[in-house]
Amino acid sequence: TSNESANTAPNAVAGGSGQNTQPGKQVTIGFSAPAADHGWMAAMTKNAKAQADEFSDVTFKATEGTNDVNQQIGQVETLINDKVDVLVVLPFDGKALTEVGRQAMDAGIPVINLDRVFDTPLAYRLWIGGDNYRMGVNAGEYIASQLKAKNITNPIIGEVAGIDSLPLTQERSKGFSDALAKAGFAVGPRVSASFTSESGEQQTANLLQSAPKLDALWNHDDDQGIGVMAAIDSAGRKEFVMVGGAGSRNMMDLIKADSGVVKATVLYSPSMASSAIALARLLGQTKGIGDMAEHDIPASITTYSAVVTKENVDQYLDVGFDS
Amino acid sequence: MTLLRMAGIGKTFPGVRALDQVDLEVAEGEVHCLLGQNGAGKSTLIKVLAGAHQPDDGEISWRGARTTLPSPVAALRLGIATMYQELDLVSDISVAENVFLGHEPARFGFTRRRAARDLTRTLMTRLGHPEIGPDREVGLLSAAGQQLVSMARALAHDARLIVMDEPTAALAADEVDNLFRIVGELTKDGVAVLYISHRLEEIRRIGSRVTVLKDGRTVAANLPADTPTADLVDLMSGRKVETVFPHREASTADTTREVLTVTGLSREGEFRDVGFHVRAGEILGIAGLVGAGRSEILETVFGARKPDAGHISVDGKPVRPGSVVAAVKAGIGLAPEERKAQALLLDLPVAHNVTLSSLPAYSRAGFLDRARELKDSKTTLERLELRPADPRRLVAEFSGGNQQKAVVARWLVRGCKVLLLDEPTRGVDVGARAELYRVIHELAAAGVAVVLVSSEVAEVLGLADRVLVLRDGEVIADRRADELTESAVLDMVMAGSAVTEAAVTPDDAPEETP
Amino acid sequence: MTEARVLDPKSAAPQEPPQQRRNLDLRLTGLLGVLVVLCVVGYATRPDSFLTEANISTMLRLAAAIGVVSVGMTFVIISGGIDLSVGSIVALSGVWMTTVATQSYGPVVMVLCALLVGLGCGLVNGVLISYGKIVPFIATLAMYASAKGLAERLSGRRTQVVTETGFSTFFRGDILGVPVLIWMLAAVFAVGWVLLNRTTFGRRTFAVGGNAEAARLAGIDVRRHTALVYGIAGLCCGIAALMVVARTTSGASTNGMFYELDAIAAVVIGGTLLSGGRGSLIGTLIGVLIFTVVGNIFTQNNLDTDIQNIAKGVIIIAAVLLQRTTARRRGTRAT
Amino acid sequence: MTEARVLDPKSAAPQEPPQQRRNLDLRLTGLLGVLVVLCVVGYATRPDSFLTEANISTMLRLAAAIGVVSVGMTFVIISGGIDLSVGSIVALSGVWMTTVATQSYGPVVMVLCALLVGLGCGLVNGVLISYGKIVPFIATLAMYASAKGLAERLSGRRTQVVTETGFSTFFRGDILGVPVLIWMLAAVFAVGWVLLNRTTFGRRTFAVGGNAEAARLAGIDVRRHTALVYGIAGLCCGIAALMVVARTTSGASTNGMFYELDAIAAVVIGGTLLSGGRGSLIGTLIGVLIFTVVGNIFTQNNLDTDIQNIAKGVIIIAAVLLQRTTARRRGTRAT
Ligand SMILES: Nc1ncnc2c1ncn2[C@@H]1O[C@H](COP(=O)(O)OP(=O)(O)OP(=O)(O)O)[C@@H](O)[C@H]1O
Ligand SMILES: Nc1ncnc2c1ncn2[C@@H]1O[C@H](COP(=O)(O)OP(=O)(O)OP(=O)(O)O)[C@@H](O)[C@H]1O
Ligand SMILES: [Mg+2]
Ligand SMILES: [Mg+2]
Repeated sequence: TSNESANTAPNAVAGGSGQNTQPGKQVTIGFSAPAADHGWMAAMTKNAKAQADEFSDVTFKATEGTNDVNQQIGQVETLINDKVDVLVVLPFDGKALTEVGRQAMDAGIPVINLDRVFDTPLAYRLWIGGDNYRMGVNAGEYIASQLKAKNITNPIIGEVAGIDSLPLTQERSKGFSDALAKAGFAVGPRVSASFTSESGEQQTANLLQSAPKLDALWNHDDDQGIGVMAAIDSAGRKEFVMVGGAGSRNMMDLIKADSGVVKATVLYSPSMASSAIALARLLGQTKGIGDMAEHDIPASITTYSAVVTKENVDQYLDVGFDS
Repeated sequence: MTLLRMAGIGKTFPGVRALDQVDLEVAEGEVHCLLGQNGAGKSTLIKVLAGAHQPDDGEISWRGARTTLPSPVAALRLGIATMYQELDLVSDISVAENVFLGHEPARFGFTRRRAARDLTRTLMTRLGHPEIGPDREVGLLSAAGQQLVSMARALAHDARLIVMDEPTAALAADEVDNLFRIVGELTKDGVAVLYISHRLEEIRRIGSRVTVLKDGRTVAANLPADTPTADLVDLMSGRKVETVFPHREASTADTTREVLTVTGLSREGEFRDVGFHVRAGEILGIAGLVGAGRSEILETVFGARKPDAGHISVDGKPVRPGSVVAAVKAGIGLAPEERKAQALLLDLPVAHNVTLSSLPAYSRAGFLDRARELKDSKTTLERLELRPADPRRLVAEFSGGNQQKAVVARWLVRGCKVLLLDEPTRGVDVGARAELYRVIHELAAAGVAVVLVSSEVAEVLGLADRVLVLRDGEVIADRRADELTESAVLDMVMAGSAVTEAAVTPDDAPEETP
Repeated sequence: MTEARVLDPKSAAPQEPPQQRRNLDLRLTGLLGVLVVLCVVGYATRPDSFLTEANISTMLRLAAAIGVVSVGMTFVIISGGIDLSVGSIVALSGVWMTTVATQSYGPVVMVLCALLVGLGCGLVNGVLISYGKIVPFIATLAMYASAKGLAERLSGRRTQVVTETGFSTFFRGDILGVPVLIWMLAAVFAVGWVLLNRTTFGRRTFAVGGNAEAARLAGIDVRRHTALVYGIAGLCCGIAALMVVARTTSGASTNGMFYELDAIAAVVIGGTLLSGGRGSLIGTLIGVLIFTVVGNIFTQNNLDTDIQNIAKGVIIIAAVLLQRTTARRRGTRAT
Repeated sequence: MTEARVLDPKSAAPQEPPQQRRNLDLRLTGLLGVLVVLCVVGYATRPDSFLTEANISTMLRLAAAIGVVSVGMTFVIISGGIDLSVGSIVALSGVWMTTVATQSYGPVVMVLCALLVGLGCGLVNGVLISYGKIVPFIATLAMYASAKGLAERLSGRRTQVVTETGFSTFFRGDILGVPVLIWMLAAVFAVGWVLLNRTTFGRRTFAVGGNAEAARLAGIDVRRHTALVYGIAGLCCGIAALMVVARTTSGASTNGMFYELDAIAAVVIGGTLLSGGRGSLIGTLIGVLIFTVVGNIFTQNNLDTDIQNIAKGVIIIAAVLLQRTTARRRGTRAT
């Protein structure tokens, strides 16, 4: 659980070997992200900072996280005014921050667009992020295979989504229902929580009431997952298979223990923030990635949403974040 | 010529038939007086006339033509301006803004502030109070000052009929004269005045005709102003009421014991070096003009204001200054001047208002004994003739005079050693007033030290044993009441102001114009 | 000009029944009507599951935390104030009681910790407002920001999982077949009701909210009373924190989000005047239940969030219009 | 009665210093002091960048949208109301004007659309409150939910990107070297100030907020006035929506989040009484700037969010205490 791992070092660190670890030119990296109001987002910010601390040649400037795009634009502008060398921006809403990203690029500051994607590649030098659609697909496929294995023909499949008005939630849900449709299944009761354990608990409690019997449940986000688990626990339900999302340490521990409904989680790892900082430094020092033939850093990197199950969980424990 | 005729007016509030078949007729250029006990329906009637309430039945005609008054604007347009009983001013804004509220001088929607200010200055000067500047904040004026602003507003409307609901309740003698002078000027111009007051002598001074309401009905209309007081009272209350001050029973308490001692009390800009003492069973009256600082002194003794200097003690024990809690603990009670702002919880039942200062006595371990609370409140309300004497009714639903009685009732229930009464009879009708006087005497007889502030000099002299005369925040005389006369007191309080000969006692000639 | 005339002076106005009680009752009846209508809708749309024992228990447990917070909020609003910090205090109390250091002392200390943190924050609010003379909106807004920041700092923004099993076993359990949370909700409401309606403290709360100056001149220590009222609200937040932690088996700085809005809405829907001096805890309880039932119906019928939002707005207006009896009565004064 | 007073109107009549004005000035000076202190702190910690033209322009453009919303909120609060729906209205106006259908009509229609949607929502609020007699808190809470839901539905929860270049070019551009957004902020403040302080409409707003019953008896159509005040607030939201869309080049249902709290906080910090009847737009402007500067200082100095929250609470309290002159003046009565 998070309490046990509270004192352990940042779990995901990039750029551990090779020539690129040698100190180079001093680089100032500006970082802007939404409010670190839940575990995953907090892990993103924390990973970024931890990664920056690894390098003696990086000055890290993080702004106050905010969920108001107007505010975030102001902060990115402040960083531009500050003439940072590289910007790492995780926009609250990619489309809304596109213009300010462009502004930075126009001002000669390379922008690394983290996770939520800008509207045009003109606004970033590099995009690195997860694949929300694939995350849904992987969750759907895993659930479909489990149900097929049990020979269930007309399953009731629940979904606890994240904040419904975010594009990422919509993509995840779409991937999920597409994958299920491929198997001939459909999503049954669906609720949307807001990435907090409290909302996860409330929504799940209601969902479990409306579906007296479930065969499977996908929860988009392991932060709210703590609440989802609590609700399942109070309802005393264990007849279904549950799959998590994002990949928190807590959830991985549960998968490893294999004592409850949680059988898997689909990664959407905040380790991408560490990578973003490492790449930002290289951009600032105009270096490339050692193992690639290209001289330059690629324009886009998509992390893979691996499905973590009991079988492979040990391999992923290091990227599990504290929710 | 008849200006206004109201016939068969009826108005029902949930549970109360406030008006029932009321007839009223006002002629041009007359001062028509409306009389009635507390709760008779006077204020309700004038609110109907002002368009603030809609009558359930009856008809209104204005200059011979049937009309309806669906809103205050309609009434104002016809030329009916109203000074309400409960000062309906906006306390956060300036005098000028209040005077011209709703009819601001403006060009294309832009206020002409200079014009409003100048006109206000002229009006306040006409009212004899140029020192109340147009930019002053109304909430910071005394009750009398606010009454003047209300008056100025009525004048600003250039009305044909001005309705005044107890305009003198907050005024002292000199201000009353001032008001009557204005009324005289108005009627000379043919403006009619509908005048409500519980002070019958005023009616004789300025009234032309009298209409009497009782329990929401017109019981007498268009009587001459010189109808004998006894007859009027009889009509209003349906019984004979002793209008003179009741005979003092000798106090049973130890009347030599000094209960309240105040020495060297001062507050910057309000009063200086005020000292007095009140013995058990004694009634101390305080006389003075508006603004002389009487209310401030009472509030300071009560701890509601912190004195700059001075000592207060009760039964020889010093009372921590500036703390109401300490004062109440020491046995001091205050019935404040402004009942709405300072005393009443309008949204709560009367019973809760009455017991508010005595909660510990009505509770055990913090739990209320509600049955006893109701019973005692009811007894007290009945004793004060508060109508309807239903302790569960909300205070907001009572007429002005009855609300005033509820304030006094609070301290009757509490039973204190020192009772400070600031204008306790403001707005109280003749019958109930006699009752209040009797109650005050009974309290004194039971050994309570009473301090009474009243703008009616006759009341101070008639009730008090001793009188303190104040001028500009200083005590200028401290005498036995029977050594003083009304004119002597008025002379004293006005001495130093330019004329004293203009000071008029209430029994003077009915009409006077400057 | 007409002749002077004198009519019969003996006519009397009819006596009338006590107004206040009847109006309150009418208002509450209206509200209850709204709740019943909602339940009928719920039953009509999901006859199989809406009125089951399990669903009712779920709804009540959902209502528990916000219900308890609303009790405190009712006191604050009746006293003429407002408390925007309740959500943050719930978060802070929850985080504090679940930090490793606190958990190691066992369940009793955890419970005490939550209650004391809540009470403490409430009293700080109260003192700032009464002795510091800062308007409630601003003082509690400051507490909102500070308590949230402190909760984030204490928790390092991580969800603190409860490992103390005694705590979970008790608070997540049943007593006589009824969940502990529901007992707690009932108890807080009952105690709150008695305090508000049957004690001098409650009476003074109405007085302070109705007219603070009059209350002061009646000898009530308005400042101390105000401080205590916010203390009560804080304590309620502490109790709610226990409930949220029990339900989610964790404390997090994100707990209690939007509680301030939800609680104020429930209190106001319940007929308590935002300007103070008037209100009822039963109304608040019904208000809380209305919002809970609405949410449950939405989920049970699998509605989209956007439709839910639109419908929520419409339901709020409808609920108020349905219980507008009072507004009409006071119309003459308040229009 | 003194002869002198009556007979000689011009006599000395000691013209007292206008109380009200002086106090307001004192209060505003205190607030301005807070702002200056913050700027000094900003300069001291980041002498290289804080007072640069670029940073000031950034701050002002950031303040623009919330500033305009706060102007409308000031009117509402002075009139004795509250508006919780401003954020949702900003979102709805922004979404509506950026839907493909609207954008195809060109920039003028887009601008009109935002303004009309804002005005319309505001008037609905106003009508519900004044003619429907629903308390402002509840009516605007309902609008908050409904407008948000409608914005989500209209946009399909997708961010609507502005493809209309004319719009972006104008609103993201400069006039005389000053960004259009800053001109707009200045214009809205100037018009608002004149409307509030120099027209009968504005002065009546104070009266309605100070004592609605007195205003009604004075012949003011309080209900129509109230409806209009909320209309103004809605219109301001429409203007703010233009600004947000210009800044983000997109409309989204998540725009305007927490604007209600931020705007109310700025207005109240600025010295406007939440109970109505008293207030100042200049105070509101300073309030908005204080919050903007605080945020900027935090960003510039790279502070942790949790510390920022704690500090924000402390700063709010400090700002209020620093301008407490008024509270002290009224202290004698209000203690
Ligand atoms: N808004 C109201 N709701 C309910 N009852 C009311 C309301 N206003 C007045 N009443 C009732 O109507 C009756 C007449 O009241 P009104 O104020 O007209 O009396 P009044 O003659 O002006 O008395 P006073 O001399 O004390 O001012 C009273 O019984 C009062 O309680
Ligand atoms: N002639 C006046 N008319 C109206 N207001 C005045 C006048 N003179 C002074 N004031 C204002 O009234 C304040 C004091 O009035 P206050 O009512 O407290 O005095 P008071 O002696 O208690 O009179 P009363 O109780 O009869 O109204 C002064 O501070 C001043 O602002
Ligand atoms: Mg009356
Ligand atoms: Mg006085």
